[in-house]
Amino acid sequence: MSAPGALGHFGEFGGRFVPEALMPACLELESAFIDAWGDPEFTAQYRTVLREFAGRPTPVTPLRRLSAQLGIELFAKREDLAHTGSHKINNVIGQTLLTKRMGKQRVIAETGAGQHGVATATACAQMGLECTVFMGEIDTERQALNVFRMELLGATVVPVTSGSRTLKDAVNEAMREWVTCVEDTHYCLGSVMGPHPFPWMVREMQSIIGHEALQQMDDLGASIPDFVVACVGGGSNAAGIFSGFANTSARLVGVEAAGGSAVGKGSPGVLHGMRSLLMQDEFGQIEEAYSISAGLDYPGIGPEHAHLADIGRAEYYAIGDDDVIGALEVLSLSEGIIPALETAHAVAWILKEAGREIPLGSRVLLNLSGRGDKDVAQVREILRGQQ
Amino acid sequence: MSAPGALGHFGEFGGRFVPEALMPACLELESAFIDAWGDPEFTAQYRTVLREFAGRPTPVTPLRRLSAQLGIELFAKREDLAHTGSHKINNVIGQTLLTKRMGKQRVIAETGAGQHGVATATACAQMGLECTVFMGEIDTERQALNVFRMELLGATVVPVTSGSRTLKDAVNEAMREWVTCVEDTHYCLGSVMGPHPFPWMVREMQSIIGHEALQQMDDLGASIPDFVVACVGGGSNAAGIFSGFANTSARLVGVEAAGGSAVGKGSPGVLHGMRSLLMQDEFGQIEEAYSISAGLDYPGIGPEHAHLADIGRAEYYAIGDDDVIGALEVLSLSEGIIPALETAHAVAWILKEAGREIPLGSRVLLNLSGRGDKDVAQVREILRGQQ
Amino acid sequence: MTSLEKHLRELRASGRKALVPYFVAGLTPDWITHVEAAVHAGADAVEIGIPFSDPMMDGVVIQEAALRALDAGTNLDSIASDLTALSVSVPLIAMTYFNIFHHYGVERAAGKLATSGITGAIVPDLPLEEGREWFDACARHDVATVLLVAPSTPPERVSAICEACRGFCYATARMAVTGRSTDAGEGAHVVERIRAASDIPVYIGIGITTPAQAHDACTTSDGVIVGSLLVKAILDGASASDVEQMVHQFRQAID
Amino acid sequence: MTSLEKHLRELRASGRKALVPYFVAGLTPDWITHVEAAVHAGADAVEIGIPFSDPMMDGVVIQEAALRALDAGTNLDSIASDLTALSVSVPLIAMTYFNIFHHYGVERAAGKLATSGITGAIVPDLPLEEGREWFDACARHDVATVLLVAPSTPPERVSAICEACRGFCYATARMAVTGRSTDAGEGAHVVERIRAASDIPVYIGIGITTPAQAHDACTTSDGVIVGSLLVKAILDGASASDVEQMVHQFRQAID
Ligand SMILES: Cc1ncc(COP(=O)(O)O)c(C=O)c1O
Ligand SMILES: Cc1ncc(COP(=O)(O)O)c(C=O)c1O
Repeated sequence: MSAPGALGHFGEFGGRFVPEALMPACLELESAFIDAWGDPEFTAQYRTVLREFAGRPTPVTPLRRLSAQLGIELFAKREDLAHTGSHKINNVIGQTLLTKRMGKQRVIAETGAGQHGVATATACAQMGLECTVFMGEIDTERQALNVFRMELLGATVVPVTSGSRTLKDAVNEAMREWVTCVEDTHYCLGSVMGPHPFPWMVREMQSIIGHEALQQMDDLGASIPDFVVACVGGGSNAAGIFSGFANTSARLVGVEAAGGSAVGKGSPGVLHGMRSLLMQDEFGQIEEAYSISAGLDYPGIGPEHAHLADIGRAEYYAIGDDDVIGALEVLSLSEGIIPALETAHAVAWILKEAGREIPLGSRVLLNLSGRGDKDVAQVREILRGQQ
Repeated sequence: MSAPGALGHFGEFGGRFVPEALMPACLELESAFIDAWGDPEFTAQYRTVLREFAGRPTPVTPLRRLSAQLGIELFAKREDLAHTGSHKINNVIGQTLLTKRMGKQRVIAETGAGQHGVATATACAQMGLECTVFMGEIDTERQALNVFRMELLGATVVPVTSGSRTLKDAVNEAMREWVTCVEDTHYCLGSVMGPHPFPWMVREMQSIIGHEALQQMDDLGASIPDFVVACVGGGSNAAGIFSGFANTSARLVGVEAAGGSAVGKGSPGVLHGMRSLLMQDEFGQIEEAYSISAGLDYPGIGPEHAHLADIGRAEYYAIGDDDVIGALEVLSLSEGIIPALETAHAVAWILKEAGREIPLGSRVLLNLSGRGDKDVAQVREILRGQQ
Repeated sequence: MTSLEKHLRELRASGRKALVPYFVAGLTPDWITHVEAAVHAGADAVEIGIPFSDPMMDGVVIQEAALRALDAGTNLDSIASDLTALSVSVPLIAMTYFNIFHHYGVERAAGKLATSGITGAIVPDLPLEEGREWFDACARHDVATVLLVAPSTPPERVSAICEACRGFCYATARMAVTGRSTDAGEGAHVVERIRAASDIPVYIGIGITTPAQAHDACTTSDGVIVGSLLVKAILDGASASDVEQMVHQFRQAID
Repeated sequence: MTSLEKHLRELRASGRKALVPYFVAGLTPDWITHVEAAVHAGADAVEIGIPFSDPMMDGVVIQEAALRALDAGTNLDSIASDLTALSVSVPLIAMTYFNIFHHYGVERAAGKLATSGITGAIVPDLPLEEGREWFDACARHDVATVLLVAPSTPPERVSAICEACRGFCYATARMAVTGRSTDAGEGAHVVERIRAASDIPVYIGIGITTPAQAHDACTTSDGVIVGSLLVKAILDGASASDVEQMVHQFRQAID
């Protein structure tokens, strides 16, 4: 996957649809990123923090029992083992290091379930940056423990009371805040979305997933997989692992939540600084996403994914809530890994398609984007309700 | 730290105080362990599973901001990043592999807070073993989410209604169960306690922590620390990290919970198959431990620690509940790592003693035995109560 | 030159400062009467806010108004049909986010504005670099593309913006979203930069909530935009005559 | 040879099967009367359970009884003092976990047993390998160290155990802790192995809860130990005469 050029376009998607007040900050960020990413000292520091602090490389685990059950050869890239429990930390460490390099002292971020918020608060604590996290009021209630976690890490959590009071509105609010403090504050976006350079920058900062995995598959004697499968909210974990395999023969599969399926149900539109696929009504009003997993509860998708779907390099499928809990149970039981509900969407797709879309005997690499600890209380309630 | 010989004695501690019915199983286990641990194929498999599945090696993180605050050079060995969130997985993977090697199909375990239970259920799921976990009834209520987690992983959780209905009684009950099924069942003890060969075997299976850390400190240019500090419940994480440094000049420090301080308040006694230091009343009745952290809620300590205390090779200190929450907050805020309450005891000791027992400028290695995610709800309640 | 710009240049030439109140279309069933009242009280042009679900540049007041209007079923077509009932002599300028036009189709949207009697459009999330298609469509329909300049905009960018800007140039007084502000803002400074690049009329907006602020703004600018204050009053139940009175106060202050 | 073993060998020689009921010392204030009732009903020896907080080899019944006795303040000294009130003609055998004696001091504990009229001791968590000190102390005080053999004990170990065993050898009928069992158990098999190694009297215990089971056990063994059944009855409020009746039934079954 290549750089999107000065305007940040991926085919007909991407760009930089921001108020003029933010334009200088986006331009500054773009050049700071280009400069830093080309500076071996910076990338070495980024990799050092990821190794020493965040626990990279994460392993690739052969899922032997599930493979035998499904008749495929299944591997998992274990982002659940990264510090704070998901891939989100990779991006956040890159962006906080960049924040310091730009001489800014403060970071703001949006969060849905709280994973990106916790990751951001974590990196800020580690680097001594001030941190404010915007979170929809409904999400602060649903995810009260993550709010507390962020506070323990020294972050200020601001409940967003506008609109649907969930992730989409948290992004709006973070943008509004950013306008007032671009001078000394970096907006640490949590996925491959938003205005250029974010989709590109976040993908680059997540590409370590794919690069590690490519090498690790080789070390396992498994070489190039036939399928690389990841769940897609904004699309950062998918973009990260796809990066390693875009130039291979692997089929790249993104799995959206049916209730937040921007590729499946969306159409081109402009939101949060980007042109991409969005779920919207007939008048262009953005629809609220709904998913059992807060991390996929977003009505859009990163612009590069819209482009990959457009040109057919990646395929996107949707999984409904009903299949998700079962997939979480199967992975837990068969392999001793309780995945995040987000990740469970990708698992569900594999379970469903093994022997169908995925021919028997195929080699499949799952991006295990996060651990399910944050979700077990919710899963317990759901399973109880089913009894 | 060396092998304890055929009777499993560490100085005047250790041994094998079990009912005759269990003696053959202990002997079988001892010889199976000796055989396996001497078999390069087995140890290679053990290391492979730890690497591919559990995410080893865990990094050593320089805690730069806290170091600056304290005037010491502080490092943390990151067992919080191991799969399931603590060092417990190391031991459990070793023992479940051994279970398969012995041709047994089932594993039983005791658990307090649930960490060892979750780790055991995890390894059993991964290897396809049947798993039953004994847990004090009070703990099953306090840690309902961990019960659910074990069930998701396919384990049967048996609430123990005898005695104080906490960890100590769960051990009793697991032993009682083991008597009835030694033929096909392995008892996977969770710490360096119990009858020989457990204290030795578990230490060996945790020694990977210390061996990795020794090398990693060297890689960081930090070489031998002046202090190696770990919290002590049964003592497995401490034994694991001490293993790497016992032959160096490092001072080895174990930190107990004041309410479960077997070295500080205990005297020699026999419980759960071992002779060690125990908290007991004037008639030799075992006292209930009480600690804010369920994982340190044990009235005894592993026999090798009793011996190390006896010969002065390691020092043991106690930290009261009051200092623990503050220490958890400091580490979270300064370094972006929310530790387990157990681990926070070790942190608290360092915070308290920097510039006193720990001379300024000292190099200190903390064993960060586990992550605090399991504890945040409890910490939140406590902090709310304080307001 | 677009009709709007011609009109506004003439207005400036006449020595009169422009007062541009902002209303959220569809906020109340009688929103058209608010527009009429404002014109009656001396508004020189009116901004018609087309509600969008995710108004990134707006503060709480306009957000709430937008959601209320949307809940009432407001959309581009309903607004166009409401506007057929409006007969005022001043220009109307649409203000919304780009997705509304993008989704409607830019050519079709520009045409719709024009046939609805709207002669200008402000799209705060559509920057110069992405606007070409929209600017061209608007040009074809004589809809002036009003662009914004922020306190953070560097001089080179100000020139480029002014070149593409039609009607008037919107000087944002502060680094903030719409809503109440108490400080003086940086409007004068922004106006100065725009003047250095172009002779297009320049109006100050964002955070003008008192007649005194409006007065101050007009010492450098050619006019002011007053939004959240009026929208808040309407959210709180203000009648057309309340609106008339408020606009009147601003009129007096800047004359 | 210890006095206990001499006595039990004589008992066997007389052709009488030994009936050994088990009581938890201090379970009720009048526990001594239960012991007396059992002897009255034909017990040949009595096991005196010294309660321990963590009775690893015991099922729920004896666990509960132990905790109740502990709550009532029972300890080695209080038991010794209670026993001064007991005058029975049969041997008393202490049964407890090693920590009780370890903490008391093994020499002192063995002495205390002896002066309390106890001539044997069963310590199920003290194996051969760790018992030397205790065995020696007991030997000095003529306290017989009764050891257990389990169904899982391999033949070599049986020989070693029998060599250190005094008084009688305790054949555990099943791989289980104390408490109710319904199957026949492996007692006969264990007895056979012990007989092959030694001519010490052999009693079967663990899970003997019906007179019929006791009868069956005595077809191979020299006696039986009956514990949880009696303790359960006492927990449920059985009087001394209830106990007497229960023991009497066992007596009849094995005679
Ligand atoms: C574990 C996990 N996976 C996936 C996602 C979705 O984000 P993205 O699509 O950017 O990877 C999230 C978001 O919170 C997450 O927590
Ligand atoms: C994180 C953590 N640290 C320490 C302990 C204490 O056990 P040990 O002393 O065996 O390391 C536990 C036990 O549950 C634990 O979960």
